Amino acid sequence: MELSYGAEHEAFRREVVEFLQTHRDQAPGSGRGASALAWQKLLIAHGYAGRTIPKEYGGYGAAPDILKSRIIAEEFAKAQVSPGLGGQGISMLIPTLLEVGSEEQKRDIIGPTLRGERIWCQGYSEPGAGSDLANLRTKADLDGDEWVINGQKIWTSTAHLADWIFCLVRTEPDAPKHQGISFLLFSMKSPGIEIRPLIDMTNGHSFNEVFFTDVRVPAGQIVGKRGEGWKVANAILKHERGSLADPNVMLSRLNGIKELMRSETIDGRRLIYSPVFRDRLMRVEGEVMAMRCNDLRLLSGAVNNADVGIAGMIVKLQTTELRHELERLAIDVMGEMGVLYGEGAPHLRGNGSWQWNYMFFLGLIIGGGTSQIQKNIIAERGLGMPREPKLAIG
Amino acid sequence: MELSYGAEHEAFRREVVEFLQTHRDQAPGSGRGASALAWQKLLIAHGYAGRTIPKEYGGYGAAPDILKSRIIAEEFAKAQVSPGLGGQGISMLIPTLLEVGSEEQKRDIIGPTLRGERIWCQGYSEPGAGSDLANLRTKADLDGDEWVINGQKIWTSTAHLADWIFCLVRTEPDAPKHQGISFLLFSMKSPGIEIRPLIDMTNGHSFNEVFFTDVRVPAGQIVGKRGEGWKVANAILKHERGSLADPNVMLSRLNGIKELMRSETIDGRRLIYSPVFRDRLMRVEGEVMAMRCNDLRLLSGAVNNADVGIAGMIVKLQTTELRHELERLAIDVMGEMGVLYGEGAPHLRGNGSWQWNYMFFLGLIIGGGTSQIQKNIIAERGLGMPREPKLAIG
Amino acid sequence: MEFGLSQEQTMLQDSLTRFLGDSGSLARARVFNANNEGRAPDVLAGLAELGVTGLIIPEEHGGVGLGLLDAALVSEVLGRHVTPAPFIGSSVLAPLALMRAGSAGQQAVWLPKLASGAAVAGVALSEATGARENAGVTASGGRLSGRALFVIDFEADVYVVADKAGGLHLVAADAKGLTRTRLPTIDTTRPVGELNFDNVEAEPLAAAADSAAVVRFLIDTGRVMYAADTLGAASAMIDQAVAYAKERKQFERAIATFQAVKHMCAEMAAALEPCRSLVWYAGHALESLPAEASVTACHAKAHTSEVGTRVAKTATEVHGGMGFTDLVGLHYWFKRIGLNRQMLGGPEAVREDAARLQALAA
Amino acid sequence: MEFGLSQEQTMLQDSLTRFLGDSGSLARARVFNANNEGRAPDVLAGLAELGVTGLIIPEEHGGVGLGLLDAALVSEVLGRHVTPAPFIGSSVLAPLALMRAGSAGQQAVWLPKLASGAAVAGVALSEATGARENAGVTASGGRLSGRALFVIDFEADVYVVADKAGGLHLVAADAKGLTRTRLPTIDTTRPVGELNFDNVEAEPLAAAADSAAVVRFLIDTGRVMYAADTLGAASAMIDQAVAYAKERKQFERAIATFQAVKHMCAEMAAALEPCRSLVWYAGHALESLPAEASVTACHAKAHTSEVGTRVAKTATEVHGGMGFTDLVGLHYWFKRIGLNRQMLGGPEAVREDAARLQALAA
Repeated sequence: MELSYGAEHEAFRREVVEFLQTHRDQAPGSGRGASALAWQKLLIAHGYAGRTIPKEYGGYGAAPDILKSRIIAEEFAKAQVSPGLGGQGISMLIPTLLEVGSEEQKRDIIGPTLRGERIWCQGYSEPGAGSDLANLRTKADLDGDEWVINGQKIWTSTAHLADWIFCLVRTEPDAPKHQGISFLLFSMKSPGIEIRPLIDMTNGHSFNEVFFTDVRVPAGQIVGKRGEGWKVANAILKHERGSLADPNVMLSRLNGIKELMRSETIDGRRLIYSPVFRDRLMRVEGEVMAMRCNDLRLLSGAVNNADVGIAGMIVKLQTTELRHELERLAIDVMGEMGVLYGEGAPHLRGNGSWQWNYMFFLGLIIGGGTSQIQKNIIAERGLGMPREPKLAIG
Repeated sequence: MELSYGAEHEAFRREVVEFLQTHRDQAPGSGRGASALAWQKLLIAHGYAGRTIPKEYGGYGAAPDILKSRIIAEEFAKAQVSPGLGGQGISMLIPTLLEVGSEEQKRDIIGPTLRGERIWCQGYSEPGAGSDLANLRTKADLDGDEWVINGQKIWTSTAHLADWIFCLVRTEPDAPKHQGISFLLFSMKSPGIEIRPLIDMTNGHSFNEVFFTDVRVPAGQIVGKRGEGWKVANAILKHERGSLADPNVMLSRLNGIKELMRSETIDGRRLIYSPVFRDRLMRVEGEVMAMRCNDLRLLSGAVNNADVGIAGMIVKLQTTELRHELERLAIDVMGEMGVLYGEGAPHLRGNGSWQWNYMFFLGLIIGGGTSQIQKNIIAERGLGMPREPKLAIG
Repeated sequence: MEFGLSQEQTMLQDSLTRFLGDSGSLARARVFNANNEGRAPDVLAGLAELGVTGLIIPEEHGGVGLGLLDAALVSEVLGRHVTPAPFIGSSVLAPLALMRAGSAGQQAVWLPKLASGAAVAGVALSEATGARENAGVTASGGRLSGRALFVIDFEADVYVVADKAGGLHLVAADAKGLTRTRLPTIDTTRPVGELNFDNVEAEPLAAAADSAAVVRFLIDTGRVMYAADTLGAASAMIDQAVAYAKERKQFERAIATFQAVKHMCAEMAAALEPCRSLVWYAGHALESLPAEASVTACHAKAHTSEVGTRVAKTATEVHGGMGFTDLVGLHYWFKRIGLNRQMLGGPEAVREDAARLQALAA
Repeated sequence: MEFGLSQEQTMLQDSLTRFLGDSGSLARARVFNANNEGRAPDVLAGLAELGVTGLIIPEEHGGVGLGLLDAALVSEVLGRHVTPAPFIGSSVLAPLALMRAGSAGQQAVWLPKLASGAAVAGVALSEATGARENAGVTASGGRLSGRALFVIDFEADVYVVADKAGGLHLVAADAKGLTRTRLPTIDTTRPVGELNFDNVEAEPLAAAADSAAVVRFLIDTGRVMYAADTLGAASAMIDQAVAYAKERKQFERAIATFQAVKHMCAEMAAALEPCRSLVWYAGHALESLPAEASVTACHAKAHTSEVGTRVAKTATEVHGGMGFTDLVGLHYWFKRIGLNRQMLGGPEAVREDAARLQALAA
């Protein structure tokens, strides 16, 4: 058990801290304006963004080092400075292309995407293909040297901001359902694309529905071969280590509740003196602490290439439920104050973030594999329990 | 909404109270001694036992009146006087015979059973037939005019005290599984019966395993026809209204916790002043109250022949879980004191009943249809959700 | 012995259900939300026609003269339909305050207006159940100062206001020195708000021998009404979840055939069904079993809130991603349950009250 | 950076597992229970041979000189095998008390005996975490009076006793005026008991500058050890439930194919797995992260107890009726978890302690 990062990495941490002190004035706020793009370039140049992406594709070209990545994330978070651009192009398409893209795709696409010059959205989910993603129906027919795409996608975050989409479509309607899918890339400016905002229960617009009507895409804009789209989409899954929720965020939310309990009163009495809420707080703190330790174990397992059993498999299930529970506690602590919501609402605490997260994390419990799917996975892959038997009728 | 029982029934209640005042000195303690049998006779004569069983079969012969039955139960409980003999002969076999027994069976069996002269045990469950009871394997082959029984039963309560058994056996091995079963009656003194105590987690001996080796039973000792045993065993199910747990018992246990919290101390401070335990107590009280109201609704529905939706279907699931939870609260309130167990243990509270019930109600969560089976029933029969599709392989 | 609804009570729920169903409950709530309406005159008119606004008001004042159990049954139906209309404040608590503590003259002025829906009354009671931000109203010489938060049925013509000393007052919405601020909440179907009193003229409701007891009764009654609203909203969510599960296919089968989904639905139904009996009992107890009324009201509110919160989450999960969107609008029910949970005291506060009432707390 | 077990630590767990597996852990516990043995000399001898009794005792006193994380790992394995042997008291807390507060002479007398298993030490610490029945021990002029409840590893030759003032004492089991009473509990694998002191001669453990701090450290350490025991017992229950579900058939299929059963198992595993990391961290913190040690120990104890209790119930349910019987003996684990939950403070008490340590409580 050795929880320090060691001398080399502590030296690296000092470098990062120094960089942040020197350059933090240049850091942008939110959004993707010119300053954000400039900041991204600076980060790439220093290896704080695109760190392990080869130089020839526009990255920094460092060898993978999980601890250094973690240090970068920690220090940027601590300094409350933008860690550079995110989004599904950077987090999902680039790793996919690195894994299975053609040399030309890597050269043409990774650089602009990494620098934020091309914004992507992801076209996977469909109304009829949620937990059962392979059931997707959006189809692409080859007409000469063009695909003609018809169908609908949903949960397309940033579709309204994106330049391009990476999209799963059914190209071989007669093949078994996992084998008839292809992975296409095309411009969101293509004629025949309609984007409708998908308002969610937070009143927010984080997602969209996207409709395709005879959208024409050059035949070459495919990653992998025809019918290999399922494999392509899953190519990067093996790199995931279940670290959906940063436990440090959870910790800072927890501290937020402590603050609330110190300031919030009922009949003039501060809520920190309510033993019942304090007990709930400590319960949540214990769970947060356990998930932090679990995360340390995962990090260490990744660094040392050690087996961590089911510790990774459970993260999504446990953290989304825990966050939802944590935010709910804050609402209960506030009582009637806790139901206030909406920009500029009088007396609003934390800018409405408690209710927002309470609802958003219910969305995350569902999204990206519902809790039911997660439990199936844990039971089957983690505990070696049998899959459900096949049905008599299909 | 009219919660009084009305004039006629209140008059009946006064009769019961008066009976209890007059005769309570004759009431026996526990066990089945001579005084218990005499008491049972007295109760039958007054219509407080065997109330609706026809006179010709040894009962009192009154018309069914749910409220009167409830009043009898309430007043005997309140007076803490034995309500007469119970057991599976009286609670299950007699109603079954009344429903589907032959005239001869009714005349021969009901009277002695009701009077406590013949004690019965029930042979339904088997090691391989729990939730899936129809899967039972104990077989009876007809050899001349005798059945020859081989196999094993489990969960046979009172087998060690019983004179006779009513037993489900497979008589038609080639029939579909629900149609190959017969319902036999035979003496527990028959050669070839071995009884092994089945010790449970409470350390108690409430159940047994019973082994049959070439047990010979006259062919006529069958209820219903050959192969109709499943129907016979289920004949009385339609009378059940899900009132497994008397909510008044739950209430008295709840009051027991309040007493505990008033007397139990930690660092000299009475636990009634612990807001955290008090909150748990009030939570449980709210649930107990809800189940009491649900029971009132069931009672009223039975009296007035009114539809009560799923209110009956949920009783087993909710009350067993709630009782387990309630007993657990008491243990937590006592802290280290709560783990004491065993006859004569120093400092033992409530004669060990808290731990005993905590464990026993876990048994009841499982027994008589696990919580999983209960949920299936609620979903399918209560909410109209489809049954699980058939499997491809059987 | 009859623990259940009378034929009249069932008919009351049915006719209200028909009206709200006909007017498209979710659609109406959406419009109410989108337009940020303070009142929905069409809904209010319909409720008045059905006698809902005058439900508990005596016939001589133009009402129907029914009881508080009936009011709870109406509250349930309104919750079930996420109805954007005043009720708990304007049609239950305010009339009750007038009937129990108002003079004959005050009753004669206000009860007919409330019964007909010509006026809406807000109720400022939150501070009597636990004041946030040290809010509270003080009465002095017939005038009120201070502030009241989380006023029920806020878009009103007149307010019933509880002061810190247990007194009750009537204040006109346009009274001089009164500042009104809407407080936007998650639940967009029922406006709540804040009243600031700067030496505002008020009319005391002073006919009761024990005004504090009337306030207590208003709190008990309000808690039962919120419990009933949650009961209705939660049972609507279960119905929607079951229907969706039967419809929605994944992996080539209706998700209702998955044991996990079935059990989620069964657990919701099993937990909620006893709440129905508890709410009935609590509604009945308010007028018929005074010794039990307060404790029962606490438990109805707390327990139904806890179950409702669980149902709201689980029913959303059964809907998968759709439950999270505005497309099916399930969140209207989710949020209604969320508001009900906190109004007149969250579960922890209400349970502590139940303990105090039984002399279990210090 | 390495958050995980070293090769030596894994080997320690493996060799102990082999020994306990070989000696048939459940069978041994059954015999211990049936015979109402106070000690199981064969088990104790085996543990001594493996170095478990002297695990944390310095090599110069005949021990192995390992740390408290190692002790937690051993505790986990003992819980996993419901081992009927002293450990938390005799091999962890008592040596720790001697090492931190004993004189060189006291250490020289007792540590070798404890290390070799020649002596067993009980520990009376319960009153320092919350006294039941106003129990407690007072020291005066080198003599003890009063009583101590829930003494850990009760069947002992010598006792480490904490008095009300934060002092620690050594008392011989056969000291004059000492009355010992076994307290039968649900868990028949580890005897606890009561000590009554009538002016009993005692030897102070007085070498520490701050004896109360040592007592605090003993409590923290004990809590982590009980958490680890629960972790082991609960993970054994999950393994048994999964194995049983794969084996047991109902409705012509293994019950492991039912989604409800799979999800019960998945929920248990998902809840318990983070406890493993938490227990490791808490074990590590005891000696390496003093600023965090106490709070982490509280959370490890409370959270693991809560999860353990849920696992104990669910794993029993997965076993159906069998889980309730003595036939599979699953209840040995159930009860071990039940005892661990309450020792040195139940979850509520321990969480309140965690709040106080962070200055969150009054």
